[in-house]
Amino acid sequence: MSKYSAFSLARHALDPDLPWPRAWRSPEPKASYDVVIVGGGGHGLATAHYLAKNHGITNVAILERSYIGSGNVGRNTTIIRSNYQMGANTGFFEHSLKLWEGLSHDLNFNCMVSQRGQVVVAVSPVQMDVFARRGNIMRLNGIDAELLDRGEVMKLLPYLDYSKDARWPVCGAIHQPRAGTARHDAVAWGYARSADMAGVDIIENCEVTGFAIENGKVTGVETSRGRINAGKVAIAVAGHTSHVAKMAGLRLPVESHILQAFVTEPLKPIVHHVVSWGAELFYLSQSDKGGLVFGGHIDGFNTYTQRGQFAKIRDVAECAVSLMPFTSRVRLLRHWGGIQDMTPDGSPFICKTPVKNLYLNGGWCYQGFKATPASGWTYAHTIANDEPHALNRDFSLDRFEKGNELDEFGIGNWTYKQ
Amino acid sequence: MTFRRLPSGGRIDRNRPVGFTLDGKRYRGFAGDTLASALLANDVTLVGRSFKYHRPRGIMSAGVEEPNALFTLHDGARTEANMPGTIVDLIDGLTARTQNAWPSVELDVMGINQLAAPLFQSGFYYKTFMGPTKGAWMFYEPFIRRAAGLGAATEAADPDRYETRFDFCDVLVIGSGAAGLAAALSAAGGGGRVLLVEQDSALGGGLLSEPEQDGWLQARLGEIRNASNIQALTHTTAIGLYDDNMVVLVERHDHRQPDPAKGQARQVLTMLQAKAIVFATGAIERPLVFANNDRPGVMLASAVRTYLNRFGVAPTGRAVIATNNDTAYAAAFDLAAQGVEVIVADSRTEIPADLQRRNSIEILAGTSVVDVKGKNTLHAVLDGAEQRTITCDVVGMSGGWSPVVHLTSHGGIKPVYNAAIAGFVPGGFAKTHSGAGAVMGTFGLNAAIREGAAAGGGSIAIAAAGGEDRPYAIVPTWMPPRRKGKAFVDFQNDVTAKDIKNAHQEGYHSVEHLKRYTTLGMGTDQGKTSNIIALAEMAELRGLPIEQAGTTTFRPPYTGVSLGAIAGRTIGGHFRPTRRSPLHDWHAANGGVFIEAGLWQRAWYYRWAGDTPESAYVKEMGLVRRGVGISDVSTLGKIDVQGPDAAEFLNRVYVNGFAKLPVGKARYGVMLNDDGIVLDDGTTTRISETQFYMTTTTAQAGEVMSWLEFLLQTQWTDLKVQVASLTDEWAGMAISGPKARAALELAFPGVDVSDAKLPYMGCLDFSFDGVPIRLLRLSFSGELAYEVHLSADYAISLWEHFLKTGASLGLKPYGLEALASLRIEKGHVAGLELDHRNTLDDLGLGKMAGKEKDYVGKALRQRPMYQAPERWSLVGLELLEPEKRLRGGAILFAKDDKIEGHGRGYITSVTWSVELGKTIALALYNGGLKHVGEEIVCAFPLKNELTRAKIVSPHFIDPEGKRLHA
Amino acid sequence: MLERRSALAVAHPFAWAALTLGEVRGFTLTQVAGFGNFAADVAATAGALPETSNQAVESNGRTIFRTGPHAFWFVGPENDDLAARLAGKAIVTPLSSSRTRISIEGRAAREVLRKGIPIDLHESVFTPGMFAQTGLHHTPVLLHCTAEQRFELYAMRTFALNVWEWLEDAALEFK
Amino acid sequence: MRLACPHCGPRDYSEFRYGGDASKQRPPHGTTGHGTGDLQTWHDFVFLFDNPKGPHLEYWQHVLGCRRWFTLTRNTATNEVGEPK
Repeated sequence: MSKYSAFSLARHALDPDLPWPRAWRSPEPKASYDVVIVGGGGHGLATAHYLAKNHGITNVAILERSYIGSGNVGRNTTIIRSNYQMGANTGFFEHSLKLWEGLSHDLNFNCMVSQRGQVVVAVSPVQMDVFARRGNIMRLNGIDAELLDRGEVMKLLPYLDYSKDARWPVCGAIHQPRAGTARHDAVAWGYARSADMAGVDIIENCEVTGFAIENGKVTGVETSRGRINAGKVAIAVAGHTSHVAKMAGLRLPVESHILQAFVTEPLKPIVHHVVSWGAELFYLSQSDKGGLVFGGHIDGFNTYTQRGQFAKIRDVAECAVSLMPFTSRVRLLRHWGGIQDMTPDGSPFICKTPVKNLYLNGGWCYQGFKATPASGWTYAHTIANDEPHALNRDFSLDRFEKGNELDEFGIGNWTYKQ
Repeated sequence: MTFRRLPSGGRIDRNRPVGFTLDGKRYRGFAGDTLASALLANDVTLVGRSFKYHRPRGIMSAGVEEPNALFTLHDGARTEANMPGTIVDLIDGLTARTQNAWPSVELDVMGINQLAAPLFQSGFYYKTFMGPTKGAWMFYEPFIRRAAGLGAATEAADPDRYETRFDFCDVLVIGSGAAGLAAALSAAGGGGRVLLVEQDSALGGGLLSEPEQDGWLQARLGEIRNASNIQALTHTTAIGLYDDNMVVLVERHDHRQPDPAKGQARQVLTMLQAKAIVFATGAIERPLVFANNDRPGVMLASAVRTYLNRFGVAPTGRAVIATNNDTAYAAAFDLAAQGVEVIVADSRTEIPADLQRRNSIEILAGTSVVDVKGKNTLHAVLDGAEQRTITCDVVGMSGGWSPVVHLTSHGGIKPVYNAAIAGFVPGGFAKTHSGAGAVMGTFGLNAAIREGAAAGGGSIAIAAAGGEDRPYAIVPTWMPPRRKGKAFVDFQNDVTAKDIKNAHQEGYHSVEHLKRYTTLGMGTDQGKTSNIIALAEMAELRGLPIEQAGTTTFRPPYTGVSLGAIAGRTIGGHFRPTRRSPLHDWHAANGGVFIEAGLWQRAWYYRWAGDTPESAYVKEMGLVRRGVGISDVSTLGKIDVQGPDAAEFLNRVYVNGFAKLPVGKARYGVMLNDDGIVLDDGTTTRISETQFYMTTTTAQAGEVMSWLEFLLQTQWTDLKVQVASLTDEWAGMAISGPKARAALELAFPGVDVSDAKLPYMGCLDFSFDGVPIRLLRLSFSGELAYEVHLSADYAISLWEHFLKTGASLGLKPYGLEALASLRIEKGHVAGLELDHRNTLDDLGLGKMAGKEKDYVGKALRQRPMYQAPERWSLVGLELLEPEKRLRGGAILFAKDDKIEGHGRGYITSVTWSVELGKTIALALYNGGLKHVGEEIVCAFPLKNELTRAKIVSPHFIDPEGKRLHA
Repeated sequence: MLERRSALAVAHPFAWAALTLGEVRGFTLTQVAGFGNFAADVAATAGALPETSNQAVESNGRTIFRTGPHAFWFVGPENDDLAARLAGKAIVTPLSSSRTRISIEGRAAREVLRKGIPIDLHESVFTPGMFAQTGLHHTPVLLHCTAEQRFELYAMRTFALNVWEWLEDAALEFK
Repeated sequence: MRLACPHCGPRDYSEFRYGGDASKQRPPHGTTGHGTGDLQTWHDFVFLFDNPKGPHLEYWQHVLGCRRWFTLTRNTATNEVGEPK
């Protein structure tokens, strides 16, 4: 296998007929694996990578219904950050950000991890207090955070609406300099290539149609390409978690919702941070290619259609133009929807299930992409040791029974409102 | 010179010359021109540089599919980048600039990228820029970003105006070519409301480039004008199809130079609800993929024809038409008719006889253009049956046609491959949809008219056009011949045939992987000319039939749409509605300073007390603690609960009992969600056996109302209760302070407001000056206090009455900041204590809950962790270091704790206590009141502060409630 | 001594060629709801009630809107004593202060309303006498077509000035 | 998307508020005691979802209209909406 580098690029430039090797193989499924991962998205691929890298488990198959990365890792707004205040979320997302920081090196694949900083703009003094709590917790957990006053925001983001006409004033902001963006597709490809090199079989166009469960223990999966036996089976199919878990007889605290995302025409650099807004959920950054990439709330009712409602598209465009009036003349090129698992507390699951040797990773709500490395890392640990890592111990299925919710959004038990 | 304006002909208005500039140089065109046609007429052929390699580029098309000829228009705050010159109506004074080139498109320094081109193969950036250190990308990224991005936007706010609107029609016809016109007329014959939309500046579609069909076109346009039930809109693009037949239309008015000061919109976005939709969206011609097919002067054959026939612009010398199908011959014949020497290189070996009979042009069968050399003058290299190089001004290419299936695909129906036309057509239609013309793969004019008429309902006959339909015979040629030189598939993103091969080699097989890995089809043109070629090439490389490779998903919008058009007027001050108290006008006129509280504007503080909130609220608090103040509490949610089961209903939704509340009494109540978390609190008063007056917090008023309606209408339908919002009907004002009763006595002479008549939590309804008044003895501040509720219409009048009659007592208004601070002193929870994460017990209210009765949230509030002793619960804090500050959001630690992690709690609300003369706070703390008296540390690392405080009861003043009962 | 004041006291009504924007003051709005057969009792006092949810009925000097399956709005003159007369016969909630009644008149009226109201306002569809409970700029409104080119909009009082400002802005092109 | 309000008729989606899964049966009022059985029943009712890809019975409120809550069946795979109840 050839290592990617400036040198290898030059070699290929000098000899245009020298073929690049395949980024990952396309093997036929074997009859049996130690671990079968259901879902070739970011989390499933990352899990395979860390199973191999951290635990030496390489007799692993990833079964993907479509092409790898066809789910949410390929349809998000590419933001990475670790500004979470609730219990286990804080450490988990910081671990993720640390993994992001070394990811391109780790994978020998440039994921364009761009730590340009995220600025969340506050619209009231009360919101400044809410942000302060979050920022203080970050700092107390060794995470970078700065509280900015209005003047500092004006310097950093000169293009916001600071006029008297603004519906809500810019009161200040919280800034995480280490937050930023990463090239989403590259994350999937980089993990895939690395896992493949370690010996993991990535099997595309292979849909899981059922689980073989004997005496409360999973022994394999039925697929569109036949039965595959497995010592352990790990679900990582965010967006379709309920559907897949149901095949194993599980009913979950998960609803599938559409979150829309948007990209404009490419422009010369103008927005140099990830900018979020406290008036309504809204976040925008400029991709390396130049497009403004942004999003807002979920549409608010469960659906698998990947088609958004125009009323929500208006809401988000109104946010963009109201916060950043220059965007009025910028043209939207594409909008699309991803199906995400919403949980009643806005936090995910990385855990064992009532079925022995069957593991669950899902319920990512808005934060699936930024969680990818830590999700794979802790899920691999959970699968390898048949018990959670300290970082994901609280991401259990029984937390609602216990009253141990991690309610990051403070919205109560209405998944559709988050 | 390679292009010139013909002395006559075309649809331009030669009596209306128009001046414009490109890169500061002045040019002239005519009304009816596009920027692109005017530039060609001025022989400007080099108009841009490509995204990655900075290769010189010219105008390729005459429509929305243009990948190359992108300009930055206008100046200053109206700057607009990346506009395809092919869809810009030429207006007088238009300023345009070329982009992505420095110092000019002719001498672009970044053209040096072409030398390094072999490095820039697809996916190159995934393979490098990773070293030497971990964060190396942060070093490279700024260079990459600057090189990317095409045009530059302005940071200035957009001065123009945009509108959005809703509309409805019976039949929407999208596209006004022959099929669309026939559909619209046919549909109108049925009597319904017909809307015909055309993205171009004129109706007619492809007919605008066919002079021989002008008679038919003009006749139909006349009929459309005369049909009272057809509305026809030009400059209007259907950008997307959404659920249940909502089509979003964007109408552009730039050509009218709208004046925002006069309310004229630059663009109008219509959310159209159509009962039926006819898609007559036509087809887009594809380029051929051969070496250097991107040189200026290489154009789509149909574009050559459009510039000739519609705009009167022709190549001066020779033209080569390269094709694999019949349609390009029309361009060849029309050029020849204008005296242009034309050579057709047709890759098909068999050419229909009727085409060959026309001996005005030279036709080379079995011959392809394989390369184009030259800079200003082109040299087309022909290979096949004939091998020669032809010097020419223009190469018109036609690789066949791709039906515009974007909109039909938005609804979720995937397009299917039709081998006969070598293109994708709609894979089916919803019941109310139909298609007609080229989008269906129907390329014959009369067939399209017949199809259109049928799609429109077929209620009237549509006249046939002249001439006979000829088949669109194509022998597709996807893969380029093996030649040196870049053969482009996606011109804007510089994706070549080689890049597709590389992607295939590396395993990026799926069409979505191909798109994402190479960026194919992700430019401003959204791959309108390139997508089908690329996926056909990939299918061929994989040895799959094209239909098995599939297409990428078509995403709205069909063409780029300004965010301003989507946002319309719901921006700036109109972003979200502003909600104003009935007393708003008084506050505004009398020194009230407002603060945004959700949608509400509330009086924050008053100038009488100070010029900053910090100075004013303390004075206003003092007023209430020592005298009497009046405050606007109209924003509280107010709900009329009536019916024989009203008491039972409230008994269910509140944790505490309401069934036995006596008439004329108020009670504080707390509601939970089903999950046991506190939803809201407020006071509810029993007006009669069957009527209650409920108040909610300002923030939760809407939620609570909906929740009560939900329970009554869907869950407990056996309860006879009606709820109605009174939030807007009633105004509320709090009269608070030791002199509050005196103030009431002065205001309402003759009304007995004595403690005996109106005790704490009592209610008194009476009429004052003929106006019903509801007087409630409630206290948020902890002082002797009342709330006066009355019809909102009279609010200002009564408020002024209070100020007048209470003047001798020093009665003055106090605002939200003082209101919120007074309640902190009293230890009332609000705002951040009710943050949807806290239980009844967390707020110290657990004892309120009824033991015997059932209530919403009862079961789940018993969950083990909700009952855990280490839950964070409400405490008060006193600052121990007067020179320091307590701040909301500070994290709390026990005295000997290591200052790290999540701490033992946090501060929710802070105020200066007028009463105690020190800073106090409310907080949630691990174990809560068990720790009263302990010294703790408040950490605010964002400001590097550590502050000592003492845990105390949250009831800082009058814990026995003597004042309330005074 | 106590005086009424409109939520639009600071607004400026106008009359342009294409559009007139004004406020109708001095009315009594009574919401009447109930259980079971209450409608019969109400009809006995107040006259025939509308059957449909989109057609207002004029009766005894009042306009009656059926606002819900078991609810009606009566809009009567300023001193209407309907509430008192229905006491005990139905659930009565006086709402006169809660709604601000805005009149929009002129040939541009429908086009101005179309900018914010997501219902079909075509002359052939939304005809005089018809009404709809719908939304404008995220707020609930009741829109009543009183003549071919005249409408009354019942906006929530606390949003009334906002609705007015919104209409004023939407109308600008017809000035 | 357009939803039919049972009182007002078909209206734009923006006039409505979503209320979630209506197929779940709320435990009857008055039956909550202190047992762990209550916890399980309520946990399942509040927190578990069938989340089907296909027909879904759900609540909507015509919040900008007559404020009526109603149920309808919507296909979550297509957003096709059935008649309201």
